[in-house]
Parts: sequence; C-alpha cells; structure tokens
Amino acid sequence: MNTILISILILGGTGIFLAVLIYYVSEKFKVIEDPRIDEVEAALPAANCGGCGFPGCRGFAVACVEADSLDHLNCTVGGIETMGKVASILGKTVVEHAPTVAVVRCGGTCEHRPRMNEYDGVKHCFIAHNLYSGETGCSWGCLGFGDCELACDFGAIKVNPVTKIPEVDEDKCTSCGACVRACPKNLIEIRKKGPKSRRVYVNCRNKEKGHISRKACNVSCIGCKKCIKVCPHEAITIAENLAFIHDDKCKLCRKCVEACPTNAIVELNFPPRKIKVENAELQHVE
Amino acid sequence: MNNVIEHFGIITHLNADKIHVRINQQSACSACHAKNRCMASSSQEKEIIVDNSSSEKFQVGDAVMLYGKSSTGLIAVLFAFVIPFLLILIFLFLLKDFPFNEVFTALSALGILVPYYVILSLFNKKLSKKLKFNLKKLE
Amino acid sequence: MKTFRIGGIHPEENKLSAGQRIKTITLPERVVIPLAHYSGRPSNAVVKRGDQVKVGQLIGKADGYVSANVHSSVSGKVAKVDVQLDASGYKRPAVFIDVEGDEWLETIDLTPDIERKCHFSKEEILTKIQSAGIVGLGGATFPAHVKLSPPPGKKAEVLIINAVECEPYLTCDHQLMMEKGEEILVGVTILMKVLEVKKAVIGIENNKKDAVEHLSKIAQSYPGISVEPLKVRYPQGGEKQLIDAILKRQVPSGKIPIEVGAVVMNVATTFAVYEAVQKEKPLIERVMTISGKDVKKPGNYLVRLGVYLSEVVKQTGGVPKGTGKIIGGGPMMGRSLMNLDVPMAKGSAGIVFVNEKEALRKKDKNCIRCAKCVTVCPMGLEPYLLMNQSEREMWIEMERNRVMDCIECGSCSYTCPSNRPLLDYIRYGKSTVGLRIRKRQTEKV
Amino acid sequence: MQSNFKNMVLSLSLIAVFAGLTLASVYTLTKEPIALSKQAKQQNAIREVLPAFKRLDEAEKVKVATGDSLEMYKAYGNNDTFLGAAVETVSHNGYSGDIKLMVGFDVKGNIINYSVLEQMETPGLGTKIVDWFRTETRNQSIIGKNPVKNNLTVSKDGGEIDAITAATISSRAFLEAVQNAYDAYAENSDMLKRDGESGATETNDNKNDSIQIKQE
Amino acid sequence: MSYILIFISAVFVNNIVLSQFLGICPFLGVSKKIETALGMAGAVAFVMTIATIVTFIIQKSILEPLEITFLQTITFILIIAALVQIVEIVLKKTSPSLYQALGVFLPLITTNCAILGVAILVTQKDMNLLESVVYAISTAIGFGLALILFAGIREQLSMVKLPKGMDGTAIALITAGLLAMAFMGFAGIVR
Amino acid sequence: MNQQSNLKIFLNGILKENPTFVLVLGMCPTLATTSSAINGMSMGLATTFVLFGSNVVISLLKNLIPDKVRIPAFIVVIATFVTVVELVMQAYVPTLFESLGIFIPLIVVNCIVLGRAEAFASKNSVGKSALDGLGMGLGFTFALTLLGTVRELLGTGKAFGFTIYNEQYGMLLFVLAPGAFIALGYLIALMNKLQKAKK
Amino acid sequence: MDKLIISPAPHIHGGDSIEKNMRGVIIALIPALLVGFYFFGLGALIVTLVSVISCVLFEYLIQRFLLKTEPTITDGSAVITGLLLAMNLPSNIPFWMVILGALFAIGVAKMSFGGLGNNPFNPALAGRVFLLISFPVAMTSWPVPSPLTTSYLDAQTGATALSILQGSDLDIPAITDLLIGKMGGSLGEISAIAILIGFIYLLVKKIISWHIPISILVTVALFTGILHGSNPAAFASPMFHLLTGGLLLGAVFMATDYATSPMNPRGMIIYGIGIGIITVVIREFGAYPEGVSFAILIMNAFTPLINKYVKPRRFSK
Ligand SMILES: Cc1cc2nc3c(=O)[nH]c(=O)nc-3n(C[C@H](O)[C@H](O)[C@H](O)COP(=O)(O)O)c2cc1C
Ligand SMILES: Cc1cc2nc3c(=O)[nH]c(=O)nc-3n(C[C@H](O)[C@H](O)[C@H](O)COP(=O)(O)O)c2cc1C
Ligand SMILES: Cc1cc2nc3c(=O)[nH]c(=O)nc-3n(C[C@H](O)[C@H](O)[C@H](O)COP(=O)(O)O)c2cc1C
Ligand SMILES: Cc1cc2nc3c(=O)[nH]c(=O)nc-3n(C[C@H](O)[C@H](O)[C@H](O)CO)c2cc1C
Ligand code: SF4
Ligand code: SF4
Ligand code: SF4
Ligand code: SF4
Ligand code: FES
Repeated sequence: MNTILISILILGGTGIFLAVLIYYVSEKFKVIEDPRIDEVEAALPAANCGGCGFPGCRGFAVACVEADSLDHLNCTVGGIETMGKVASILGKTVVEHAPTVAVVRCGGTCEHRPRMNEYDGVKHCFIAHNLYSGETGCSWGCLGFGDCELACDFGAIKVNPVTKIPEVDEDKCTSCGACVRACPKNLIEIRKKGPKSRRVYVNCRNKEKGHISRKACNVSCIGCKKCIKVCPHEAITIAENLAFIHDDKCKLCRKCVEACPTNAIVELNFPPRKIKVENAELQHVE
Repeated sequence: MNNVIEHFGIITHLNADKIHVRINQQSACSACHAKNRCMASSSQEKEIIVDNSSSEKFQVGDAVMLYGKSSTGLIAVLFAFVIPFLLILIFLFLLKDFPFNEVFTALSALGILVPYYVILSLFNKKLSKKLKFNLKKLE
Repeated sequence: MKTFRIGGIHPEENKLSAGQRIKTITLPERVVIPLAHYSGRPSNAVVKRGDQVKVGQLIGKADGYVSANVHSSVSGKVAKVDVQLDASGYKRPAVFIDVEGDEWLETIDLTPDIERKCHFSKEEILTKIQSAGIVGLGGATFPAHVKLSPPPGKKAEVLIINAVECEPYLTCDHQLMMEKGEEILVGVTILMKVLEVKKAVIGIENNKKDAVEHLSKIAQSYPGISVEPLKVRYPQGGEKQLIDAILKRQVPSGKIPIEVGAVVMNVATTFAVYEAVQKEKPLIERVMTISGKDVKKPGNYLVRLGVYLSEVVKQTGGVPKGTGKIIGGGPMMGRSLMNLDVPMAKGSAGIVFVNEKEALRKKDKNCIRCAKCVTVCPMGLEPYLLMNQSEREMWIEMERNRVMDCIECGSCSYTCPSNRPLLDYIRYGKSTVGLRIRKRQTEKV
Repeated sequence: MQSNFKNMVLSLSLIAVFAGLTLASVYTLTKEPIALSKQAKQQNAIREVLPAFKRLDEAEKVKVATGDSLEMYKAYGNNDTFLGAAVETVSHNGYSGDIKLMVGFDVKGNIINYSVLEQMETPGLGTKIVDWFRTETRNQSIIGKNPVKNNLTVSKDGGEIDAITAATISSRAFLEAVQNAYDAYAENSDMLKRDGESGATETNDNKNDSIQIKQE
Repeated sequence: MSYILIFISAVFVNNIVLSQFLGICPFLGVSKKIETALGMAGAVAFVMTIATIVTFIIQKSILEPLEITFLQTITFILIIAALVQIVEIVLKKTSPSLYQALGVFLPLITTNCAILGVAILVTQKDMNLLESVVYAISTAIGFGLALILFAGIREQLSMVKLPKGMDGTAIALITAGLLAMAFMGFAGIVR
Repeated sequence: MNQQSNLKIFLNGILKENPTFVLVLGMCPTLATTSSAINGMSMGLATTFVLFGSNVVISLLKNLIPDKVRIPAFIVVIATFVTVVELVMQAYVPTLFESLGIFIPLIVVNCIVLGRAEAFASKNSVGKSALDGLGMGLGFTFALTLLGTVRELLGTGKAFGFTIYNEQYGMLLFVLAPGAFIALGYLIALMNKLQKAKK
Repeated sequence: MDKLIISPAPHIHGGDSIEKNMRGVIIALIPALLVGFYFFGLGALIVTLVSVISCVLFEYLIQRFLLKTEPTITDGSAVITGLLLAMNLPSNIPFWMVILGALFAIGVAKMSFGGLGNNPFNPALAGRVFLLISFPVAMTSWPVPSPLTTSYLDAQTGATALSILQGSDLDIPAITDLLIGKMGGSLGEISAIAILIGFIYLLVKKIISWHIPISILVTVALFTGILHGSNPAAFASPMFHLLTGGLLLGAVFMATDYATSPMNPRGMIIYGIGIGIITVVIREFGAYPEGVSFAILIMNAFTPLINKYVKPRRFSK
C-alpha cells in the first residue's frame, strides 16, 4: 500500500510540475504568427517549384495571407482547385487564371534541319551553347541535350530521341516555368493552354533573314508576313523576321496555318483536316 | 574555412531598428526521410530578432534568408553548452576528494550553473554583437 | 632552371613546324574583316559600301577605352558592312572588302631597315599603340594600350615578355623570334619606356634553345633586358604562371599582374608594337602556324587579317585526308571550328588538324579520386570537386572553392585517367558564378 | 480540449496518478515472482556445481586479492557433513565486461563443476567458456582439478589448460576467476586452512541464518 | 575503472552509435553539414551530462530509498523531457542572443534514446557520480565523432551516383556497418 | 486517413508502412536486439504489446487531453506500459529480459510508439487504434524476426536456435555490431527494390 | 569531308587511363607475390587464384545482373582487390573463406556504392577485416614458411613476428629474415625488400606519390621509437615494427588506394600520420596483433573530412 501511495505521489507531483512548466513555456515562447499561413501552406502542393514567383510554397502562403486579394497570385501547379482551397481558408475570392502550358518553339527536327557537325563535349545545352551555336546551321534552334528535361520536376518535358526536340506532356506540365529558365536558347514559352488544349503558334525562334534561316532549316519562319495578312483578328506581329502569335488575341481560326509557306505555324489538338496533308504529318512530330 | 549557415525565415514584425524573423527549427532527424511519421522530428518555431541595418527594404511577410558564419554557431554552442559542462566537470573533479554525499555533490555541481548563467547574462550585450545574423531577401 | 611552382603538365610537344621560315600568304579576292574579334567592345565601322580603302586605313573605330581600332588589311573596295559568322557560329559585324591590288597607306614605312632608336615620348607611344589597334596576340586579345596604362597608384617594376609558347604544335612566336629578334628587342625597349621600367625579362621555354641563344646574343646590347630559359611545362605561358616562374611572385586571386609589379606582353604583341611605333604600321597581319600530324608541310605563315581560313588552308596544302577536327589555336586552349569559312582574326595563332582517330574523346567513367587533376592544376584548385559541384549546381560552394581562379588551361581534363570532362563543367560553373558575382556587385551599387 | 492552465494541470496529473497506481499494483503483483526467479537462478547455479546437499549456509562474503568480495555458500549433507562450497566469483579481465561464475569445490578443494552466471564475451569465441572448460577433450577441462595441485593457467602462460582457440583473453579471465574462487574458498574453509587465522575475512558466523533447501 | 579508460572505452571501443546502438535516428538523419554535427555533439554532451546528474540525484535520493526503482523508466523520461525545456528557458532568459544563435544553428536536440539510455546504463553499471559524468561526456563525444565522420562520408557520397535502391537509408546503414567494423580495431584497448 | 477498412489498417502496418523497412523507425532496438531470431521476435512482441496498449488508452483519452500537454501525457501512458512489460518479463522470462537488456525501457523513446500515438491513435476510434497498434507492432515484430533470423543464420548457422548448417561456416561479423547495420541495410535495399517492382 | 567534331578545349588527352594505373599496381605487386609463392608454396597460389577469380567474377555478376550496368572488370581494379585481399590472408585459409571475403570486399564495400571510385572504404581491407572478425581462428593461425611446399590446408602453423609481441617466448627473428621474408605471416606481407621494389616502381611510374607511405613509416618509427626508448622491455624496437606485419604492404599498396585516401599532399600526410599512430596503438595496446588494416579503414573514414578541411596549396593566398 505504501509503495502505491508513494508512486502516486511522485508521479502525480511530476505530472503537475510538467504541466506547469509546459504552460509557462507555451506562454513565454509564443510566436505571434497568423495561423492561417500554416493552413494555406498545408493546402499547397508542396512542390516548392517557384512557379508562383515566390521562394517555395511557404513564401507563397505568406503572400496569400498578406495580400489584399488573390488576383495576382496563382499556384501554377495546383491550379484553380488549390487556389479555391486557399481562397476558402482566407475568405477571399479567386480569379480564374486561364490554364497555361509550356510550349517549345522549335520545329527543327533532324529531318528538317540537318546536323552539320558533331558535338563531343558534355551533353548539356548550357555548356554547348556557351561553346558555339550548335550542331545545325540554325543558331537559334534547339540543341537537344535536354537541360529543360533536367529542370522539370514533373517529368513533363522530354527530348524525343528521334527528333532531338523536346516534347511537352500537357497533362503533366504545371507551367511552373523551370524549363523556360533552363533553356539557354530561350525556346520555351508559357502559353495559354487554349480550349480543349487547342493552340496555334509559330514553331520557330529564328530571327535570321528569310533566305538564311531557310537554308538552315526548312520549317523556319522566314518573316514573309503572309500570316499577318490572313489573320482576321490581328493576333500576329512580326519583329526581326520572326512572327509571333499573341495568345490573348488568337481565336484559333487556323487561317495562318494554311498560309504559312514553310509550315512554321503549327496547330495542336485540332481534329484532323482533310485538305492539307503535310500539316497532319507535322502534328505527329509535335 | 569561412562557412556560412543559412536558415529560411519569414518576417513577422518590424520597426525602425529591429526585425523579427520567424524560423522553423527542425529536429536533428529532419533530414531523415521518415520524418513525418516520426515524433522525434518535431519542429519548433522560434523568433529571431535581427538589427534592421541592411540597406534592403523589408516588409512583413517577406521570405528571407538568415545568414551567419558557422563559426558564430559554434561560438554559441561553446558558450551555451561546452563551457558550462566543462565547469561541471572541473567542479566535480575538485570535489572528488571530499567525502561528501554524492547527491549533495551532484546538486552543488548543478548549482554551479546558476552563477555561470548569471554571469553570462551580464555579458549579454557583448555576446549579441558577436552572434550577429544578416538578412537577405529572397528573389 | 626556373618554372612555376604549382601543378603543370608536359603534353607531347609536336612542334612539327619548328624552324619553318615564315611564308606570306597571297591575297585572295575578298577579305572579311571582323569588327569584334578581341576582348572589349566591338569597334564601329567608319567605312560604308563602295568606299575605296588602302592597306592600313582605319575602317573600325574603337568604341570607348577598352576597345581597339580595326584597319583594313588590303586595298580595294568595300563591298558591304554586314554580319559574318564567327568561329562559334554566331553573327558578328564585319567589313567585306573586294581586293584590288596592294596599295598601302603612304605613312607606313615599308623599308626592311630596323629602326633601333625610339624618339617618341611615353604618351606619343601609347597613342600610336592605341591607334594602331594593337591587342594582345598571346591569346587573350586584350587591348594593349589598356594594359600599358597601369591604374593610378600602381607602378610596374618589371616587364615580362611571354615567349613561352607552351601550347603543343604552335611555333609562330618561336619563328618570329628567330626572324625578327632585333625588332622584338627594340619593341621591348619601347614597352619599357612606356611602363618606365628598368628591367625586362624574356621568358622562353627551353625547347626553343636556338631562340634562347639568338635573343640572348642580341639582348647583350640592350641594357636591362635579359632572357630567361624556362623548364618546359604547360601552362607556363599563362601570365600568372609566367610571373611566378620568373619573379617567384604570385598574383593574388582575382587581381591582375600589376598588383605584383609585373606587366606581361607576348612576343608577337611586342613585335606589333615595334611596327606600330617605329614603322607606323597598324596591326593588319600576323604569323600563324598550320600544323597537325597529317599535314604534309607544317609551316608558319604571315597572314593578313580577314582572309578566310579556307583560303589560307588552300594555299598551304589543303585539308589533310581523314581530318576529324580542326582547331583554331593550340590543342589545349584553342576552339574547334565548324568549318573554315571564318576570317582570320587578330588572335588566330594557328590551325591544327586532328585526324578522326584522335578527334573523338574517350568515354568518361567514374571519378576514381586519383587526385591527378588536383596535382596538375596550376592554380591549386580541386577540379574533381568543382566539376561535381557544377554538375549539381552548387554555385555558392563553387565560389568558395575559388572557381573564378581557374585559368581554363585544361590541364585537369588532359590528365584525368577517367577522361572526365572536368573543364567543360568548370567553365559552366565559372560563367554562372561570374554572372552571380556581377549581379551582386551591380545590386550593391 | 482547450489548453488552459487548469485543464493542463488536471489532466496531466490525473494521468500520472493513474499511471502511478497501475505501476505500483503491477509491481506489487510481480515483486514475488521477480525475487523468486532471481533466487532460483542462483540456486540453480549452486545446485549445478555442487553434489546433492541438505543444507546451505547463508552467503559468506570473502575478500580476495583482487579487491572483490566474493560470496561463498557452504553446503552440508546428511548429518551436517561439510560437502564443499559454491563460490560466486568474478574476473574483470574478460574480453568485454566482467565474467561472473559459480564454481563448486569439494572438501579437498577439487573443482566439482562451474556455471557461468554472466558474461558479455564475443558470441562464438569468448562465449565458449560456458562449456569449454568442462569438456573432456585435450587438456581443456578443469573438472576435478585442484588449483593447488594443478597449474590452472593457459598453456601459453605455462599452465596446463588449453585456452579456447582465438580467445585466450577470455580463457585467462575465466581461469583467473576460478583461481579467485579457490582463494576465497581456501581462505575461509576449515578443511583447507593452511596457515591459521590470517587474512581479512568477514565471515558471517551467525549459523542460525542458514536456510533449508529442499532436495529434489 | 580509471576515468581515462572510461573515456577511451566510450569514445572508441564501445562507441554509443557504432557498438551500443543508441541514438541511431539522429545519426542516420542528421544533416550533411559537418559544423552542425559538431554543434550537435556539444549540445548533446551538455544535455547528457545534466540529465545524468539529475537522474543520478533522483535515483539515489528518491527511487532507491523509497524502493520504487520500478518507476525509473517513467520518471527518467519525464525528467529528461522537462530538462530540455528548462535549459531552453534558462538560455532564453539569461542570454537571448545565444538562444537565438542556437536556434538558427542547431536542430532540436531529440536524442532521447541515447540520453535515456545513458542515464539508465549508468545506474545499471552502478557507477559513482564522477564516473557517470565522465561516461556521459565521453559518450557524447563518441556520438559526435561518429556523427562527424558520418557527415563527411555522406557529403562525399552525395557527389556520386549510387546504385538504384541503395541510396538513402540502405547505403547509410551499410556505411555505418563498415565504420563500425573499422572501429572494432580498437577492441581490447580497454580491458 | 478517413474511412479505411479495418483490414487495411491492420495490414498497413505489416506491409505498406512497415515501421522498419519502409518508415525506418526505431532503429536502435532493431539493430541492438536482433542478434538472434528469438531475441528479435521477443523485442518485437514486447513493443507490440506497448503499441497496442498505448494506442488503445490514448484513443480513449484523446478528448480529455489538452493539446499542449499531449506529448507528456502520451509519454506517461507509454512509459506505464513499458514498465509493465519490464516487470512482467523480469518476473517470468528473466533470461530473455537480460538479453534484451536496456532496450526494454527504451521502448519508451521508440519513435513508432509515440509516432503512432500522435499520428493515429489521437485521431481515431479505439477499435481502429487497436488494430493499427497491432498491425504496426506485428510489422515491427516481423521485421525484427526476419533480421534476427538472417543475422543468426549468417552468423552462427542457426535459426531460432536450430542448426541449419555447421557453425564453423558462420560469419561471426553478422552477430556483432557491424553485421547488424549491414544486414539491415541490405534488407531495406531489398524491400525498396520489391516495392518498386510492385509499382 | 565528313561532319567535323566540335568540343570544348582541351582537344588532346594525356592518354593516362584507369587501366594503365591499375596495370602498374599489379606489376608492382608481383615481387611480393612471388616471394609469397616461394615461401608458402601451393597454398599461396590457390588462395591468390581463388581470390582474384572470385573478385573479378563477383564484380562482373553484380554489374551485369544486379546493377545492370556495363561491366568494368577490364579496368583491373577488381584484380588488384583480389590480389591484395589474398596477400593479406594466411596461405592455409580454406578457399571458401576466401570466396566469402571476396564477396564482402566487392559486393559490400565496393559495388554497393556504385563501384570503382565511389567506395569510402578500401575494399580489400574491408574483406580482410570481415574475415578476421568472422573467422578469427583461421585468420590467426599462420603457416610457417617452407619454400615451395605443396601442403595447403594442413600446413604447419606457427607464430608471426607480431604475435610474439603479444607475449610468447619465441625468439625475435633476425632482421635479414624479415627483409627477405622468411617468417610467418600473410602471404604477401612477408618480404620487405619485395614490397620496397614495388614501391619504387610505383613512384617511378608516378602512380602514387611518396606522401602517404613515407608519412606512415616515419610516424610509426617515431612513435615506436619513443615507446621503445621509454621502456625497451615492454615495447619492440622501431625497426622491428617497420619490417613486420602488414605495415609495409599496407603503407605502400593499401593506404595509397586512390578512392579512399585524401586528394592532396597535405591531406595525405595527415592521413599517413593518423594511420601510423592508430597502427601502433592497436599493435601495442589493443587485442589484435596487427593494426594496419584497422588503422587504414579508420582513416578512410576520416578522408572526407580531411578533403573538406585540408585544401591543396593554392596559387597565392
Ligand atoms: C576589366 C579588365 C581590366 C584590365 N586592366 C588591366 C590593367 O589595368 N593593366 C594590365 O596590365 N592588364 C589589365 N587587364 C588585362 C589582364 O590582366 C590580362 O592580361 C588579360 O585578361 C589577358 O591575360 P591572359 O591571356 O593570361 O588571360 C585587364 C583585363 C580586364 C578584363
Ligand atoms: C593556359 C594559358 C596558356 C597561355 N599560353 C600562352 C603562351 O604560350 N604564350 C603567350 O604568349 N601567351 C599565353 N597565354 C596568354 C597569357 O596569359 C597572356 O595573356 C599574354 O601573355 C599576355 O600578352 P598579350 O597581351 O601580349 O597577349 C596563355 C594563357 C593561358 C591562360
Ligand atoms: C570480433 C572479435 C571478437 C573477439 N572476441 C574475443 C573474446 O570474446 N574473447 C577473447 O578471448 N578473444 C576474443 N577475440 C580475439 C582477441 O582479439 C585475441 O586475438 C585473442 O584473444 C588472442 O589470440 P589467441 O587466443 O589466438 O592467442 C576476438 C577477436 C575478434 C576479431
Ligand atoms: C595505388 C593503388 C592502390 C590500390 N589499393 C587498393 C587496395 O588497397 N584495395 C583495393 O581493394 N583496391 C585497391 N586498388 C584498386 C582500386 O583503386 C580499388 O579497387 C578501388 O578502391 C575501388 O573503388 C588500388 C589501386 C591503386 C591505383
Ligand atoms: S514542362 Fe516546363 S513548365 Fe511544364 S512543368 Fe515542366 S518545367 Fe514546368
Ligand atoms: S529546348 Fe532548350 S533546353 Fe531544351 S533541349 Fe532544346 S535547347 Fe536544350
Ligand atoms: S582548367 Fe582550371 S581547374 Fe583545370 S587545371 Fe586548369 S586552372 Fe585548374
Ligand atoms: S583526375 Fe579524374 S579521376 Fe582523378 S580525381 Fe580528377 S576527376 Fe577524378
Ligand atoms: S530509436 Fe531513434 S534514436 Fe534510438
């Protein structure tokens, strides 16, 4: 009986001591912070990819809590679903950001753009780019060593071993922009995904005069302005011999695709057209 | 070697001369891949106060990186832990030859920590100069 | 015998064209003179299409202080001012000139006499060097007048003439010394005058014994100038290594030679200075080596700027059969060329043909941590570590490990028994770290 | 539940009190069996190293040269004839940690048997002491030997016992423990007492304390 | 046992991590930074010492006299948990800047397993106070040694391509095994 | 962890989230007590008992404990069960108790126990917590037994004390400390591989 | 003209290769190996062959079937591991133990880390220590040298010079015997002269630098010199320590292993001093008669730290 009493006393005493201690600690060490930050962070995908423009998901969470509205904040990885959760935690509303996706703007596959020399250094776009213009005659086009592939945390972009041009897996791509930053040739663009993933864009970055770029690659943009003429929505501009289709104006009418003499403009995910066969081929390539 | 330690933090408060940065102190096991299953990997939030002397403009909510020399950290460990435990050790060796009751010796060895920490608290200003951190805004 | 104290290798010398007298390449129908082929800002064209130019006439004006003038190397009519692909495949501005005769500017002294006395003041000489568009011919092509005007507070004590030519194959400096020894020494006295130094040392590797003897003999009549034979060891020609070898002083990390009181000039640059000051001749031509194991007649040639390399090669026996790689410059530091349709530039010291067998690198394997790269690095770096960190993009660590000290000599890649592409990665890291440092500095300002 | 002061103190102390209660009860319940099993272990060891006996003396503490106090249990047969004694002995020179033995001696000081109580030697090597020194092959058994008549050290040291292969250290320590046991026995046994009443003995001479052990 | 022997034994021969199997979690989990490992060792040494002294007092003045040693486990673990908190409070009160610097520099000290282990071992081995303290300190130093060596090896391993499936814990354990094997060479130095 | 079938909860601990091979928790006892299959199994069972008991009690008490004293309260509960195991083993299987030594009291700090209390029992019903404790415990037991068997077999040629091959071929290293690390390392690698193969 | 090859400088390579270095080491090992064959006869031959073949085979099998990478057995490193493992074993050890040792060396210590260059510990030594710990009896009964004998497992055993240190009363062998190798011991460690010939060869071929071996030997000499000077009865002379056991073999061939030793001269010297000290401590105070293997393995563990904190001599400060 004695033992029992002593045990209870000792343990009970320790218990009280601990409780008091912890109470004291929790009062003294309290860190004043908005608890919502944690909640928001928990709702985020924890990819820490930086696609939102903030350092890591935590930074984004803080920004969301601090900001007056969520208009300019978007987690590209989580998309509207995540932002909806964030909004409900914070009692704010979300504006829907049109979904975007990475687009590689180079069509210079091996068959369209012959290799003229053989690179024998480290197979790394940046290293090759620092050394020289590349294995082909086009100094603007893809080097094909896959720095973008390395940069992508989501396995969404892969260099096709046959064409040596990277391809984006639309379903996996979160448009975080890591590949954009990685590509030394600045070939990748984050572009509106478009309804049903339909997109029309100029698949080239060559700013050389037409005859020069044509010599290097037979699907290059030659700056002939034919697309501008046919575009009913004024969605195309040309600068330095290179056309660019603005995705906020383009209505996906595909007139330019037909007009382009070099097939430099591509359309994606449209139902096949009967008349123009070459374009269908191009789609396979993409 | 002049190594640098970095710690990610978020600004919670600031005024003209002090910036409060909240950091998350992870346990030793945080590098372990099972950390979210294991209790030992608990983390604790701490608030660090840094002098607002940098030319950079900070705002509440900014994500910042705390920089300090790792020698700073080692000095901190020295003052906080190593010296007191050396004190205990020396004290115990001194008392070794006196025929005191062991429990008494043990208590007095712990007792020696009291003056030590009191003295430490007197050197607060000096120490805080030595143990400085810098802030850098991320991106 | 002196040499530098850390690292170094001894690649096969292969000086196949040694002793071949300098021959002159005949002028082609058209030359393309690049306006930007040195370090510094490109010069601005001062001629336009249809202009008639003479040899030595200014066609590109230096754009600012760290930039250099460009002169026509031929006489004829400007066909156009346009872009031309350079050796790395990127476009650069250039002046295209259709050659008509060989008419030189009247001011240029074309007599073969050696002008030993220099009558000009320090300032006059500097102006002449600057207007002659002289850049370093040892490889870095840094405008010579900049280097010859030490920053305030710094004073040169010694002039070092870099006659090391440690690259395998190349012999152009060697041959120049044999044929123009006297002129070079006059050039040295001019440089000494500019720098106001009493002492000059010509450093020559001991595989050029004839040059050592030849120059030593001439140097006897030039007070203050001595010739220093050096043990053969690559990269002795690197200026930091050369200063270490001769003066036993080490240029601090991130600093330039003047910090230890030295100025380094290449022999060919010295010769160009002589011609500019004493003969009023701008830098319009240089000696280059054409070599390679399969080249029938390896030799040294005097080539005007702007001549297509393909023309030079045609005149010197053509591309050997089975060539797998063409190197512009020496095999350790030169760059491989995509084709020969690039114009001769001020820094082109040679063309080396490598046959297919030797052109391809061997497959790289695991680092076996043999430390050979560490042993050979002349800067005392740890190439294996830098490569690893570069691969993993650990820029902060790389900076701490002093990647910026790397002189890109390639000794590490040359040595690695596992054929690891050390320098490829180190260069990647170096350029990224360099960017970061610059960004930091601009942020601070 | 809310973390206010009252709640915290109350819940934690209640849980602690409850824990104390549980533990103390379990302790009371297991106290007996634990004591018994401890005793049984010792008794078993004693029984293993001695011939069948009727009565055992309470432990006598004997100091030996190494500074350890060894416990000795004297055993008596019918008519209180002295049968010998079991000595719990120890060596601190084991390969890792102490080696504790129970060694039984007969009246003449011959070793009857031994039992290893505690050892932390390397499995497969030093642990062989458990059986090695009572296995009758080569010269390795100590059973029946007398530390006075036989040189109970390893053959490497000039003794007559073969050490365990590759575990000389353990063997030495084992034999040292045996020697200690014998010293304690010799010191404190009337039969073997050689030179009178010398030595620092702390004999517990209260014979009434002796306990009766049931024979199997 | 002399104190030096206790020291050598705890650091080299019976290293707490490599042969006693205590504190494996932080050993496997601790960051690759060598400085952090060093700091950890210092902090652990202190906490271990204090914990050993406090539990020693508890054991000798409460548990043993009252014959409630069966409460050892529960009291020790509670005391140790409280101790870490108290150390923090004291530090924060007496020297806020130190407290801050430690927060940035060190991970939380949660080597419960080793600290409790040492406290219990010391009572099991029946050491006296000074022996216990020397043992605690030496153990912490041994812990630090293992940690630092391991941090170095891990840092080097992070630079190579490990076979698939071997990376992470598997290779860490195998490395630890080889390290433990090497340390067996010290066997027998203390007997 | 919303609505999981009971069987799933149970199996979870044994296979998918095996505390040793997948979660890599509680390494100290795992390494220390597996010098033989029996020892490993006993340690596993002792831990299972504690896990089971503490999970049940904690899920019973979950609504009565304020958040801030959660951890100490859990520790008290766990320590109680540990001490119970300690006392019972001491009384009825003293030899086993001795060979497991200090690692029985150290169950207190085994991350699995506290981890499950925190992650599962404090959020789920009693029944589920019981199943979880049992599953995790058995998973742990399975792992320890396996490791113990491997080490015993390689080290001494025995399994559960039965001789499989002649002891002279046994590699002593595996019974000693380095062998523990190495054997566990390879078992984990193997599990990694199997897991990947399944996917 | 076909496609030209473009690559960053440098465009030439010195032609050094892993194979060349490994071949050099194998050649340097031959003298010591021949002495071993001579004194220990058939047993030595069998042990060596089994060790080399199983090392190479295990490496091949693991790479081929487990790692699914291209086998690199042709680089010769597995052969060296096999040779060095054998040279560290007594010549009368059963061949199945040799196979187990080879499996441990290659499988655990080398291939688990990804093969050549990745391993933090010396594979051959890991294999040897594994055997020493696992089979202490077989690993510590040394055959007495009997030239060109054909006995293998049943060879007559005796003490090694070092086990004499541990307290038997045998005579200390003559220095000349130690030099040529007429003493008991592992089959490759016995002849100081043969090992020194290999050492000189490695130095001349620039396969290793002098720093590690010399710093080990000097440290051992100094340390044992101090001990011997203070108590000649308890501690053997420096000469004896230098010439006996695996010290020379370890210092020249095993401590210098590229993958596991520091990467610059200063680091190498620190490493060597460490090995020297630990070796003497284990020999004089530890349970094992021989400490070189353990000392090298322990210092292997320090190598990453040395590499991190001891930097090569930099160009200017
Ligand atoms: C920004 C800059 C400023 C320089 N200023 C000087 C200078 O004032 N004096 C000088 O002697 N060299 C100067 N240099 C030249 C370098 O020291 C060096 O000679 C040149 O980069 C080529 O050297 P290398 O071929 O050995 O690399 C300068 C270089 C740079 C990039
Ligand atoms: C690795 C390396 C090797 C070099 N080798 C030579 C050489 O052999 N000869 C030479 O004149 N310059 C060489 N240089 C260039 C010199 O560093 C330095 O730029 C030059 O001597 C300065 O003279 P300059 O401005 O007249 O060219 C080398 C540079 C480096 C980095
Ligand atoms: C892993 C290992 C454990 C050992 N354990 C013991 C042991 O428990 N007892 C022992 O006497 N020797 C042990 N030894 C052997 C000693 O180190 C020493 O070599 C031996 O006792 C003396 O050799 P000898 O008996 O062959 O003369 C062990 C050796 C190793 C490798
Ligand atoms: C100088 C030199 C010494 C070597 N020593 C060893 C050795 O002691 N043990 C070993 O397994 N391999 C040795 N090797 C072979 C090889 O480096 C070794 O297998 C690597 O450690 C495997 O990564 C050596 C190689 C060289 C070049
Ligand atoms: S493809 Fe580019 S944008 Fe898309 S997820 Fe990958 S890195 Fe991000
Ligand atoms: S898109 Fe850019 S980064 Fe990707 S492979 Fe092509 S060049 Fe490289
Ligand atoms: S290239 Fe750079 S790292 Fe390599 S040896 Fe030369 S200086 Fe050193
Ligand atoms: S030379 Fe090559 S193999 Fe040797 S350490 Fe350097 S990178 Fe590694
Ligand atoms: S069980 Fe985690 S540290 Fe011991």
